[in-house]
Amino acid sequence: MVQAEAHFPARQDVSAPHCILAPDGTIAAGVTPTLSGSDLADAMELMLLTRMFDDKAMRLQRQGRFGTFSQVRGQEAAVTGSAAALDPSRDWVVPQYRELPALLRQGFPLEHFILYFLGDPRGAEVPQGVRCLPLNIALASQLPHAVGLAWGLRRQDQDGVVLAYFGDGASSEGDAHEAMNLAGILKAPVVFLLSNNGWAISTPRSKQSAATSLAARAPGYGMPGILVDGNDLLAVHQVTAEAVARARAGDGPTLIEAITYRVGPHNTADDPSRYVDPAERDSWLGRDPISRVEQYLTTCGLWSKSIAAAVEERNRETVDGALAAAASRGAPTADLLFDHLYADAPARIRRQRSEFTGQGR
Amino acid sequence: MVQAEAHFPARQDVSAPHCILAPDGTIAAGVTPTLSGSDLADAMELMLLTRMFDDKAMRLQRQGRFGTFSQVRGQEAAVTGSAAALDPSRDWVVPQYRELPALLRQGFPLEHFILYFLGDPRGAEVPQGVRCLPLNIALASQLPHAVGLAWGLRRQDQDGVVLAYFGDGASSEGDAHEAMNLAGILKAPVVFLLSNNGWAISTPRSKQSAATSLAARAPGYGMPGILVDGNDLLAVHQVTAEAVARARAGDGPTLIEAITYRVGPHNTADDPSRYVDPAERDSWLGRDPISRVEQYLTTCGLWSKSIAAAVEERNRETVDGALAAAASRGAPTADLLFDHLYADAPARIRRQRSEFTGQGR
Amino acid sequence: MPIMTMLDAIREALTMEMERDERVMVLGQDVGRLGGVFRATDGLQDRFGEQRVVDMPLAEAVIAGSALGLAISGLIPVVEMQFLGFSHQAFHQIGPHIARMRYRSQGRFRVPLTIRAPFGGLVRTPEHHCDAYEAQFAQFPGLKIVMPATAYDAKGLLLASIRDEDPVLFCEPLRGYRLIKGEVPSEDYTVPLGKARIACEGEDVTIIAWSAMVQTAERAAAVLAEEGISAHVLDLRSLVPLDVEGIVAAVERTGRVVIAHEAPLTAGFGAEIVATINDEVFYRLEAPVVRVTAPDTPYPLAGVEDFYVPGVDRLVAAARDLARMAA
Amino acid sequence: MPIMTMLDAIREALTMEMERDERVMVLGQDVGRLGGVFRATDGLQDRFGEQRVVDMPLAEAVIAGSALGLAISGLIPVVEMQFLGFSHQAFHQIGPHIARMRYRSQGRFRVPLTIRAPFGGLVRTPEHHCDAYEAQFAQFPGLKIVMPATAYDAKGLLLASIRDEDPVLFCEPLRGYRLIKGEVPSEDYTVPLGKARIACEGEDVTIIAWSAMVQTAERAAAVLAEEGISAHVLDLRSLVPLDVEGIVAAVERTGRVVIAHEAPLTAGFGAEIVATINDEVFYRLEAPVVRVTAPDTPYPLAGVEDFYVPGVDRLVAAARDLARMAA
Ligand SMILES: Cc1ncc(C[n+]2csc(CCOP(=O)(O)OP(=O)(O)O)c2C)c(N)n1
Ligand SMILES: Cc1ncc(C[n+]2csc(CCOP(=O)(O)OP(=O)(O)O)c2C)c(N)n1
Ligand SMILES: [Mg+2]
Ligand SMILES: [Mg+2]
Repeated sequence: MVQAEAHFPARQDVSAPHCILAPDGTIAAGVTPTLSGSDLADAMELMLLTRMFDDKAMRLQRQGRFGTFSQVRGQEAAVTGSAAALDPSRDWVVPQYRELPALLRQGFPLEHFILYFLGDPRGAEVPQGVRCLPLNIALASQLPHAVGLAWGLRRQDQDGVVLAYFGDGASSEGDAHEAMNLAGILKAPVVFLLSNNGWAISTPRSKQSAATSLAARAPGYGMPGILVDGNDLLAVHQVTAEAVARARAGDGPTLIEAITYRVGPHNTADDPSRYVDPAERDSWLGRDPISRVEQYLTTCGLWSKSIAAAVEERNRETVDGALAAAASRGAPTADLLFDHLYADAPARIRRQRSEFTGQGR
Repeated sequence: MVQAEAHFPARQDVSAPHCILAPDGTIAAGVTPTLSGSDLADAMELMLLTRMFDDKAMRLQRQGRFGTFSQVRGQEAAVTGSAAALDPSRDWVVPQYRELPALLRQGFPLEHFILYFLGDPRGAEVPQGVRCLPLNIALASQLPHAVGLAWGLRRQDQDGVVLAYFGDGASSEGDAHEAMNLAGILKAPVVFLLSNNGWAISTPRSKQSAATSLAARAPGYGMPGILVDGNDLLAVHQVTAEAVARARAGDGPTLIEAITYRVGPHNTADDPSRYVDPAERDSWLGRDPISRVEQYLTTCGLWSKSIAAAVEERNRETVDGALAAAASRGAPTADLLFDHLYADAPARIRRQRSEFTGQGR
Repeated sequence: MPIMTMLDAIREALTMEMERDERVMVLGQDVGRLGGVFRATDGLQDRFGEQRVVDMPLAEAVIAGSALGLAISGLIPVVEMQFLGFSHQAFHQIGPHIARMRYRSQGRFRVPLTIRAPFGGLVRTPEHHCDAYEAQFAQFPGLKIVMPATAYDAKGLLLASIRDEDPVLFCEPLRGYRLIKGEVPSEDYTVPLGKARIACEGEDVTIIAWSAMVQTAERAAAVLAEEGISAHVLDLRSLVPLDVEGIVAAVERTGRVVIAHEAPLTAGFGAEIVATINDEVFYRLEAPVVRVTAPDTPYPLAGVEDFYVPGVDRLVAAARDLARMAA
Repeated sequence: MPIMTMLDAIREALTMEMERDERVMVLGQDVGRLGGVFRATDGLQDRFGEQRVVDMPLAEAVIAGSALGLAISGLIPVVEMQFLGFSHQAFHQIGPHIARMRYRSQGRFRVPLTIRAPFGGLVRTPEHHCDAYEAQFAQFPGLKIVMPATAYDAKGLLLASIRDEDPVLFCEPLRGYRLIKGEVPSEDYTVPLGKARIACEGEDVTIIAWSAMVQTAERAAAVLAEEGISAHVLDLRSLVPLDVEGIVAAVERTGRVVIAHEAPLTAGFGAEIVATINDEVFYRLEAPVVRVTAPDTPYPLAGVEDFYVPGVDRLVAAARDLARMAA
């Protein structure tokens, strides 16, 4: 049903999304993965980093020391594998809110991510040189931005590509339609990465659309649609790298649907026991995206207990360092209501700033 | 590319939409049209009526005696053929603004249509028992209403079907996506009739979407998509009748793309000479939907000069009668700002009513 | 009488009305199995079935727009917008269509539709979850806007809203869901739309507020009382219809007025109240009306929201200054 | 100096700025080959090419939202919303994203984006084409709202808006496109945002207006002058930033104020001006401020729009009553 253009590998079987690395960590003989060597090791380290961070932040949240946030747990391969296909020195990431690995790979500081979820506006700062847009809570509204950004790069003869993330829930929004349709018209260099994790809070994918696959939307926008096993780092990387190459070559956008699963709660405020079938969840725990890579790396001789320990050590330093850096920033002040709202604030705002920063509540 | 469900006739070749009545008025041997006899004659009469009205209203508009409006000229078969598949005693029409034949067939008074375009709010009244929603100017916003209405009928165990019209332009709006997706989920008894007339004001279909066909959107909503020659009354009727039957049987919605052409200006304020290629327009004039039926009816012995004269006479009476009735309503008053806004107007509105109706401008 | 949270009162109203009138349907994101992200619809799907309590796809425009179609078909939809902030995605449906369909069809189609939408700050939610956009909706003729501040009113106003023949935007204060509690009769009762409530009687200065800000005003009144200043608190309950008589009476009583709201100052609904007072009771003002509002900046991240939402201190300071001002 | 219509002045500003700065792009429905449904962009595509003058699909949210992306990439988009009424389809992009992206990225992304949108009545257009929704946008912190009333200002304010580092909603009066004419210098000039203009000096009563309503106010002033009443007309030019000093000076001058706008009364921007006057210059008022506005009903079909939009008569009557009132 999903029809790809002739020159583009067709992977359109909804029942069996494209897969390279089987759940048992083996790959078919004769297949050469597009992600290997130190790039693969880096991707593994990044997935472990965000897994560690997810755990840590959840613990802190339970103690009231971190804000409401959404873990990427279980979806690391979909996010990391796709982001690893980018060149952060020219390509952009446009996130929803569940894509920490992609942000980190682009160079967005973990410290900012932490500050943001501590409720500090300074955490929203996208540092100069980091090619990503801010976290986006209003679902699908980031997709028009992504298309415009990609269009603007092309207009200015830059060869960057934009990788835009959205969820199965977000795919139902009008903005998703309008953005994909415009991207098709403009042949904008954008890759739409739809993380189909089975849920939008408590709403299952089956209630989100009667379409057999969401990638089936692509022909309606004149672009190829690809289904991929979202828990297979190598497959996600491969299809994204191909889509990025097409986009860079001026051949237009691609819609990639990565089939994955949200193994945890929607966010720290959610109680999935009210609506998730534990058997379904457990079956997905058995398809963990990280252990698959671990087994494969081990087979390749690139992973061992000692390497794992060193990685864990580095990651712990990163997490602890970022938490410490965020903590050291000091409490946010009322000035942060006003900073960066206008280039040149009107008089009324300037007056309000002096009133509001002169007093607390 | 457009994939229909197994039990539904597949007519998915974009280059050759489904056609029964050839431009020369012949039909293939052995085909039994679904529209015939007096129903076919009625449809012909209706198309001639709105053609006559289009001409008349355009002349009046040029004299400043009618408001800005959009003719259905050249698209009569797409609108009439689809509406003729409905049972007005239980089915509904949800119009955009270019579907006069469908409104009339449902029983909406031509007098009201005239009043509306004279700027009289009383023309907006949908009489009791007439199953259509008001004309809709805000593009695609009628589609969510259509889905809700269809859903509501089903919920109340009524077997009505909703036929919702929209244009190739409107298909780009987020509302079109959200509505079709919801209809698919609910299996709502609604038929989406996309009149692809090649233009959205000056914007050609090619700039509206990179999709080869707009019917290709249907699989993305889990519904069948059908391409039909929109200037072929019989083919439009057939595919709509099938879609209505499916909807009535509880098998869900259908998207029908009727390929037609806007042979006139977008509306009376438009100057298409700025953007339309006259050769393209002329080629479509040669595919007129009415003369095709005329030739066919003649062959069948159901049309003749005298029948044509009688029909013209009846239609002229209808048009003149409606114009006279509209003219006899008297000038609209300031009360019409307030009538029917609330069931029970708040005090502030009641006060404003007395202020505004006490004085003119 | 049972003591209930505002959330329980809302759920009770929904339950009672679904029980009483089988045309009533509840639809929205996550309202079914989950019972809504705040549990306002908890248990409704078990009780009334999947046909009447419907989990909708993530698409606000069609949630609102299809509810309009349901109303036209003869049903009585109660929509839950997960947050008022996301009603912007349905803005073009709510104002130009839902609020106008009766007018646009010249009375043929009634639209007894209610949109429930939580809003308001101080509960550490993410972006767009707190914004108080009520004034934007007040420019939509045909739409009523209801703003309960107590558990009692939440039930009575919601029942009145659902039964109203015209569309109602029913805004629920997020921070009041569990914190605002009060006596709520278990029987069926309605509170009329368009009638303000005197939350607290006083003689020196009037504080006009709605939704959760009424509680802040009551706390401010308590602080002011200790200082010997008697504050009169008027809870508007609905912005449209606006209880102009109730406002006039409250202004006449004290001659000094503070208006408090969570939305930014400029073009907030406070401006309309100042203008209404100017229109109706100007000569009884002993001092300019004072608006205590958020600044003209976006609702910020949680770490600085305490600076943003007007608190007791700012209300007290404004009321005190007014009360002490020579007439 | 050449005499130009407002429409020509707008086109000239667009042309000059596209000539001067090649980052400037124009995008919207039918802006290319057709030159816009009102011809504001006529000839631009021929001159600057299809890359810089772009016909967009019929989808307002992505027109606005992709323009934000263009701005982030370093370009300067000028969007034409075919009608302000359809900006509701993009409301969730304009307020929560375009107006906030600078803030949301803590200064990283500048948004020098202008949205041009015609609005306003009395030109016999269909539904949703005339509605004056400016007050709804005034609740979006970060967005400037510009409202030219003359051909001179249309050019100078549009150049200033496009050059502004922050997003601007530039509202153009439909009935002024061809009817409003005036001297327009052919050179490059800007009119600063946030500075009101005295359209007509007077001593007895001040009329505050914006956009096409300024012309109605000037006509009313002429009628009043015949009656011996001297009206002062203040053209706000922009609602955000609001020229509070200019308003204060105008109120101080006459002590009596009429505010005129095409939008409905309740929560219209007139309310903010009453409230601002109340805040800043209350004690100089000799009488309550009077709002002359549309009623709280939807913009109607053309046959009754003359009853709806405030006309010279209603302005004259209001100003006359005020001027004759004892202080
Ligand atoms: C426009 C909008 N509507 C509603 C919400 C509330 N909400 C937050 S997350 C969420 C579910 C999102 O599902 P999906 O897009 O699949 O992303 P996931 O959380 O599964 O990664 C909802 C409804 C929102 N943030 N934005
Ligand atoms: C939401 C919205 N945006 C813009 C317009 C202005 N407009 C009126 S008709 C039109 C083109 C419609 O094209 P299409 O849907 O193909 O219908 P057609 O006129 O061809 O029948 C446009 C842009 C509108 N009415 N509504
Ligand atoms: Mg999801
Ligand atoms: Mg069209």
